[in-house]
Amino acid sequence: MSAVTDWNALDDDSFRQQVRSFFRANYPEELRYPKTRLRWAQIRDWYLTLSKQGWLTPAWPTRYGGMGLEPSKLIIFYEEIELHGVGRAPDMGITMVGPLLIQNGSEEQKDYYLPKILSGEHIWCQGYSEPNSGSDLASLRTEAVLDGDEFVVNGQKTWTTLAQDATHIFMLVRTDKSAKKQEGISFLLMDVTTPGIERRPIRNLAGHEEFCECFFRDVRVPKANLVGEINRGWTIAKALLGFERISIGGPKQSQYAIARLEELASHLGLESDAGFMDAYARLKLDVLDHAALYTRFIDQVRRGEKLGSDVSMLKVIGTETYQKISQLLIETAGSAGGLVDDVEMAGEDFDWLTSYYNARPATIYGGSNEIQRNILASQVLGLPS
Amino acid sequence: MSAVTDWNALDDDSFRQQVRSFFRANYPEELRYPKTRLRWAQIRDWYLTLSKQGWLTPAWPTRYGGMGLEPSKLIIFYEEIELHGVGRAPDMGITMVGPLLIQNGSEEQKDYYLPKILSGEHIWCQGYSEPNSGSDLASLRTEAVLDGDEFVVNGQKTWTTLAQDATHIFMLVRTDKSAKKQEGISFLLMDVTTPGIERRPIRNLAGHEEFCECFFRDVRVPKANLVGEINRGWTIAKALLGFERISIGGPKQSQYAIARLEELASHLGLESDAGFMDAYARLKLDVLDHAALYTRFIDQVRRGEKLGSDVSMLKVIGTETYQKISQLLIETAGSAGGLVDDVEMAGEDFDWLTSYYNARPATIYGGSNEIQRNILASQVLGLPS
Amino acid sequence: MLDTATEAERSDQLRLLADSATAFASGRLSLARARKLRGEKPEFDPAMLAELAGQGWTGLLLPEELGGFGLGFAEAAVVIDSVAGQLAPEPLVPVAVLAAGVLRRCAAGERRDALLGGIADGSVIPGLAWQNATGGLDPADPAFTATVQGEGWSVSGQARFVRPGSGATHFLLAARSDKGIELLVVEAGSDGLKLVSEAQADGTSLARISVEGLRVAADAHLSLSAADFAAAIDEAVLMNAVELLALLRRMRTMTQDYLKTRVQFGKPIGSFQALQHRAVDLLIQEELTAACLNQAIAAFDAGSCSVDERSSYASRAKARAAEAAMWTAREAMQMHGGIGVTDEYELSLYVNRTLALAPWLGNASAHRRRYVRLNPPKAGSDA
Amino acid sequence: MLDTATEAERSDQLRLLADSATAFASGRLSLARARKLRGEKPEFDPAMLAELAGQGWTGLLLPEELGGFGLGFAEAAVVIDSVAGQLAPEPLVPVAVLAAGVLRRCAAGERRDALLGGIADGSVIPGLAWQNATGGLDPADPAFTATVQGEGWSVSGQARFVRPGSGATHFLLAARSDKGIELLVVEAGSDGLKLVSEAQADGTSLARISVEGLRVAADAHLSLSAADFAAAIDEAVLMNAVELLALLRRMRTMTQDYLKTRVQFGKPIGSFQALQHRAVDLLIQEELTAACLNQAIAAFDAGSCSVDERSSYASRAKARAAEAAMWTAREAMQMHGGIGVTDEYELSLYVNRTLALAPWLGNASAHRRRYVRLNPPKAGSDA
Repeated sequence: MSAVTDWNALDDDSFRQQVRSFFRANYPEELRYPKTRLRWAQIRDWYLTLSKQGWLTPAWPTRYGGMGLEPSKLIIFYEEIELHGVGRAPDMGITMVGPLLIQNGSEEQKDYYLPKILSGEHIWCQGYSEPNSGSDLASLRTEAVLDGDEFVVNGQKTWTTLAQDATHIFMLVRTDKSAKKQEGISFLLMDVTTPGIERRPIRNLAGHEEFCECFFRDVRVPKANLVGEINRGWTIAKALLGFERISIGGPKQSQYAIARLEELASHLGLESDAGFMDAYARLKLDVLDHAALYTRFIDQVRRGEKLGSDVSMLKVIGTETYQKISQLLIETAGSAGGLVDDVEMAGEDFDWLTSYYNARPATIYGGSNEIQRNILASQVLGLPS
Repeated sequence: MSAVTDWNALDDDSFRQQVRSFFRANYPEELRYPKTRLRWAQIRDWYLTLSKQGWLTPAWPTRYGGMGLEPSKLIIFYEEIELHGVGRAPDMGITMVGPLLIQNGSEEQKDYYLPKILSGEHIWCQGYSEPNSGSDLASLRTEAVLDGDEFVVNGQKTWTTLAQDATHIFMLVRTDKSAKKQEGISFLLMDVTTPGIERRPIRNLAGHEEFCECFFRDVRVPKANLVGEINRGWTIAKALLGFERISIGGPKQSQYAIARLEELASHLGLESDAGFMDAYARLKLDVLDHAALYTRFIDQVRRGEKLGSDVSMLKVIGTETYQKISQLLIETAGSAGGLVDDVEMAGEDFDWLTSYYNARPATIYGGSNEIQRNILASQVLGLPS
Repeated sequence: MLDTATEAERSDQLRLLADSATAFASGRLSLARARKLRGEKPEFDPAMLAELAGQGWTGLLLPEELGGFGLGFAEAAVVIDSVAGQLAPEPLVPVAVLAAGVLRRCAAGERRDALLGGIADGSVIPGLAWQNATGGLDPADPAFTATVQGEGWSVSGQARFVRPGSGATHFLLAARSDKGIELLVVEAGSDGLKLVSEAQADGTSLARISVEGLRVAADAHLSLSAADFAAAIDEAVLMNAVELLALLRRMRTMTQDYLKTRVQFGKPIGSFQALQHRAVDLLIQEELTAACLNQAIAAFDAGSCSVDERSSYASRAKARAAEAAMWTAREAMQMHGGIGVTDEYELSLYVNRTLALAPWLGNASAHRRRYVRLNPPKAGSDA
Repeated sequence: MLDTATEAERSDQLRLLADSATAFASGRLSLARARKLRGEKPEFDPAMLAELAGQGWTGLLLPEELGGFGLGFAEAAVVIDSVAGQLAPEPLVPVAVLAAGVLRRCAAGERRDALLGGIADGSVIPGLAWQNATGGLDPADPAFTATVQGEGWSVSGQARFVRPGSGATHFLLAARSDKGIELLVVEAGSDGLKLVSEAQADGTSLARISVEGLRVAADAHLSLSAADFAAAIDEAVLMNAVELLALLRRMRTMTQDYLKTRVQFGKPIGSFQALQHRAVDLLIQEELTAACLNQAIAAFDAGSCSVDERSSYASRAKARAAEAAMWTAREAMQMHGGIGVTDEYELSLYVNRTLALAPWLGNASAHRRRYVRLNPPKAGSDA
């Protein structure tokens, strides 16, 4: 455990060095660069290691048990996570519930929930999307009706990432059906073991179960689980989208995928195939230029500036580049392109379909790329609707 | 001059052979495969040659001086025109005014105008588009107000192909401002020397003048120049779009452009450049498959079936393939790609920018590709608006 | 029969065949069945293959004297379209087109005729083993080598991408010898025949077949010319393109329907112009594919093409169909949003089948390359 | 100066420079002027080039002791952006970046210093002649050959794509010799120097320069290393990318404005989602270009890159800028409809300048290839 607590006082290089050394010394080698999302059973030990180190919540203020990192240090921390290939732990408590409670929660809520996130006792999942409310999230219909000191919740959530590993869920629910759609929504916390909640894993086309559907039938939730004022949930939730908006547009996935492509190509001796090289060159430069654009936005964050709507373009170009790389990977695999998992090619194993599968939802979740383009058209280009 | 007049009685091969021989014997060698639209002064002799042969108006009924070809023969006739690289004469009289008058004109109009088209005395141009009515043609505002026995016309037309070579113009004009936009439009014929008409050539970005703007200030036109009923012009004009809709989607331009690309590539020895070959292969197959699809529609015409809205897809894919080829041509020219007209490359002359320039308006005129996609979406896919 | 029937007669016959194929497919080949067979060993139902044979579909292309129907590729395409559209995992193209196409080009004889008769009645399910481990596509250079040894032959080598693998009753090992192409017929499960399954995206598998000095009796040896061998492969490539067209058409239609019914922001999402235009682009790709395939099928059925022309048609067809199907799969998923990437929704079954069928016998990129290798750009190709 | 100024100081200076460049460009460099100069001989105004020199812009990158300002590429980019944005045909990049960059890398001496001083004050307008007739881009293999002859040199060869051609006061003939790269300085109009103009899309021209056994005196001979020669070319490539960014930004902005004002079907066409999404894609390309160029410029100014790293940055920048500019040109024309392809509307001036500048010193495709040649894919590049 490190004695230093004022991380911001360190110079960038020393800080980076400390983070890197810790990851190298403590993160399990076999979990580096995981191909699919890790389950709680796999990542739990690392979660607790980070917690013990005091590094679980780098962005939280120190008084709540966080590292209190300023933006430039936070960026370094995340860069090192990516460089070392550290897997993503269930982080909804860390990145969403924590900051949200710190901003909007009551003292009781903070005192009760925050320590349990740090300890790993509570694992959170997010209940926003519904079957009929995807791109149009504000049309959500899961309803919470106040009955005495309890809300009675009925409805369905979907695309709930790793709900099967969670102990708690935070939700947007409709508490006023008569109001304009954004104005009748509240933010509610819930123990997933509350009677009336059913979680059903959704198998994706690769055969994995990263998401769940959650069904709510007359689920009774204490009124005290409301965060902020009633019918103000939309505003509360929107305010959270700060750093998240840039991390979804990062170059990590593309860089990882193009490294796989480079390995395959160099193994197959494709440097001398001008056709492959032309296709590869386009994507390589897309990755590099996307990373350059990402750096431009990161510099903005580092300088403490607020990000505008233009940050949406990072997600659009980043995820589409990722998809194109995954397509070229399959194409490069030739007749073997339809084989799953690790596939032997001229004496070495490669896995192209996992990249292809992982790249698919990237343009759908976190606001589909169509929605991002709508935002850019109206808010950045000022085009009329 | 051929003695045979019942062309349809000939078998296809003999007919094709006769057409081919005539073109070979009579069409000026130096005008084959013209790179830009020919002017009247260049093509006049050929127009008169065709006229003398009785072949100027292959689709018109014989009693009006046409060849009266049935669809399958007509297709052969046009195929041979394309194969031989016969330049397009000012054909608005032949393809538009003639058929329109035959269908909708009064006997006086037919007797007066048709022979003059055949003789080359009248050269027609089309006054449909206006500066503010491009894709949304029905919003046109050039107005014709009845004043005694004359219409008084005020307004402006644009994109009037080769109006500077024309003696007459046929126009859509607004005759009822209070009606729904398609329902207040009439079809009017005009001598371009009528006082109040001013034609101004539009120079395009290649420096050529294929189009004109036409200004109308208190132009007085006899009421007798109205074709069909008043306020029925939209319907009359729309009814014409039969064979036109398929010819705009033909493979000729792409085939011509890819032949230029093949010449350049083979001259530069690019068969061994897998990068070039990959890019070329995509476009070559696009050209071939577009031609296959074109043939499917032509077969429909040959069987005498009516074409549906789905014919729009020919224009979309054909013109976009043409554009892509023109881009690859420039790219293949390397450092010389910005040089205009005939450019020497390793001892031979090539012209890539003309293809590039010609390919640009192809996706704009005749209903922009955006409009074509809208049509396909609503009328073929049945997607809601 | 192809020669004598008039165009109108044939088109009537095709319509009848299409009706009966559609009826059979919708009655007997459910998507639920296809879903259930994923990952099974074998991943298809031999009884269903026998049923298809009972319909006459495994012998469609075989001459009547060998128990077949002597029909053409237009007829085969109609049947394959229906079967592929219902995602039936039964290896119709590998058996009835590829293996049968190779066998019927071998010299007549007891062994050959028995195998072909077995294909026609569904009792024989052969897998042709010819591609090497990196997926080489040159029929003149098959994966095995064969030498005469005593009365019989000795075969060695390893082939990959063999369909069917598990579930096959026989393997046809294509081998080089001093004299040309040899075909060694080996029963599945024979001693010395090593089979490893490689799982595909769609829950089917491809086999790796290895043998080392395997003895094969003289009467299990067939031979054919490299050109005939190539011709059979081109036929399978073309019919594989027909399967891909069936898949892409269904993915596109599902998407078209979804665009009309899925409501967001108070409107069907199909009213959004950006999606409309993308949906139109898929339609155009489908029509290009259909036009290209029909042209190729007509040329194959006309029978007047040179070997290279046939290969060119096959490559054009496969290149277009595979590219268009992969494109349609991506766009279909995107336009469906989250549900489009779930296992539960049927689209994913089509996507995964596309992922498996597009690379088989060479992906779009490989076939574009083959096309231009056969037809290099040259000056003066017009005018 | 670059070393000592703080980041904040420099960014203030850049802002001041940008303001003055913008003011000058909008006051003195009208589009009407650019339009009028098309096809003239010379196709630029030497007096205007002298005015640019008067602003200090032709000597921006030259050291102070040679009459320059010793500024960096960030500063040069600011100026070039303003000048290119107004379509000024004056050869700022060819003279102040390419020729000046080559000359300042030659050994000091009277002739060299006089030329550089002349560039800085606008009296000398040299065109570097180095590419062969098919547009080879290898600086180690320039178009001419030179041999020592008596006291002087003899030069032969033909170069193409020389800017400026007409209007140049001097030509710098880059030649191979036994020893390396030689630079022979020849005055325009000299006997034995043959110049043919080739017209470009934008009304400017490129020159072909041929000489056969031309005698050049010893004092008109300069030499530099192949690496230095390449370095100067990379700088011109990067600044050429800056010009392309200026063009594409203006084309995109014109299109954005047009989408807001052009009404069809009772609505601004910018309300149609398909066009919105395409407009967004252009915005993204512009931002990618800007980010890529800024990174390259910073790396050049930092001065810590290897020769290959500099070439890689230059190629990345040119590849992106040329591709994005050509893309933007096409989409801008399409979204404007008919008016977008008229000579009268200003968009066509930008399109034609793009067509001329994108291929100069290698098009996007050539630079992508150079990038991956310098940085071939290899295993283990991450983790």
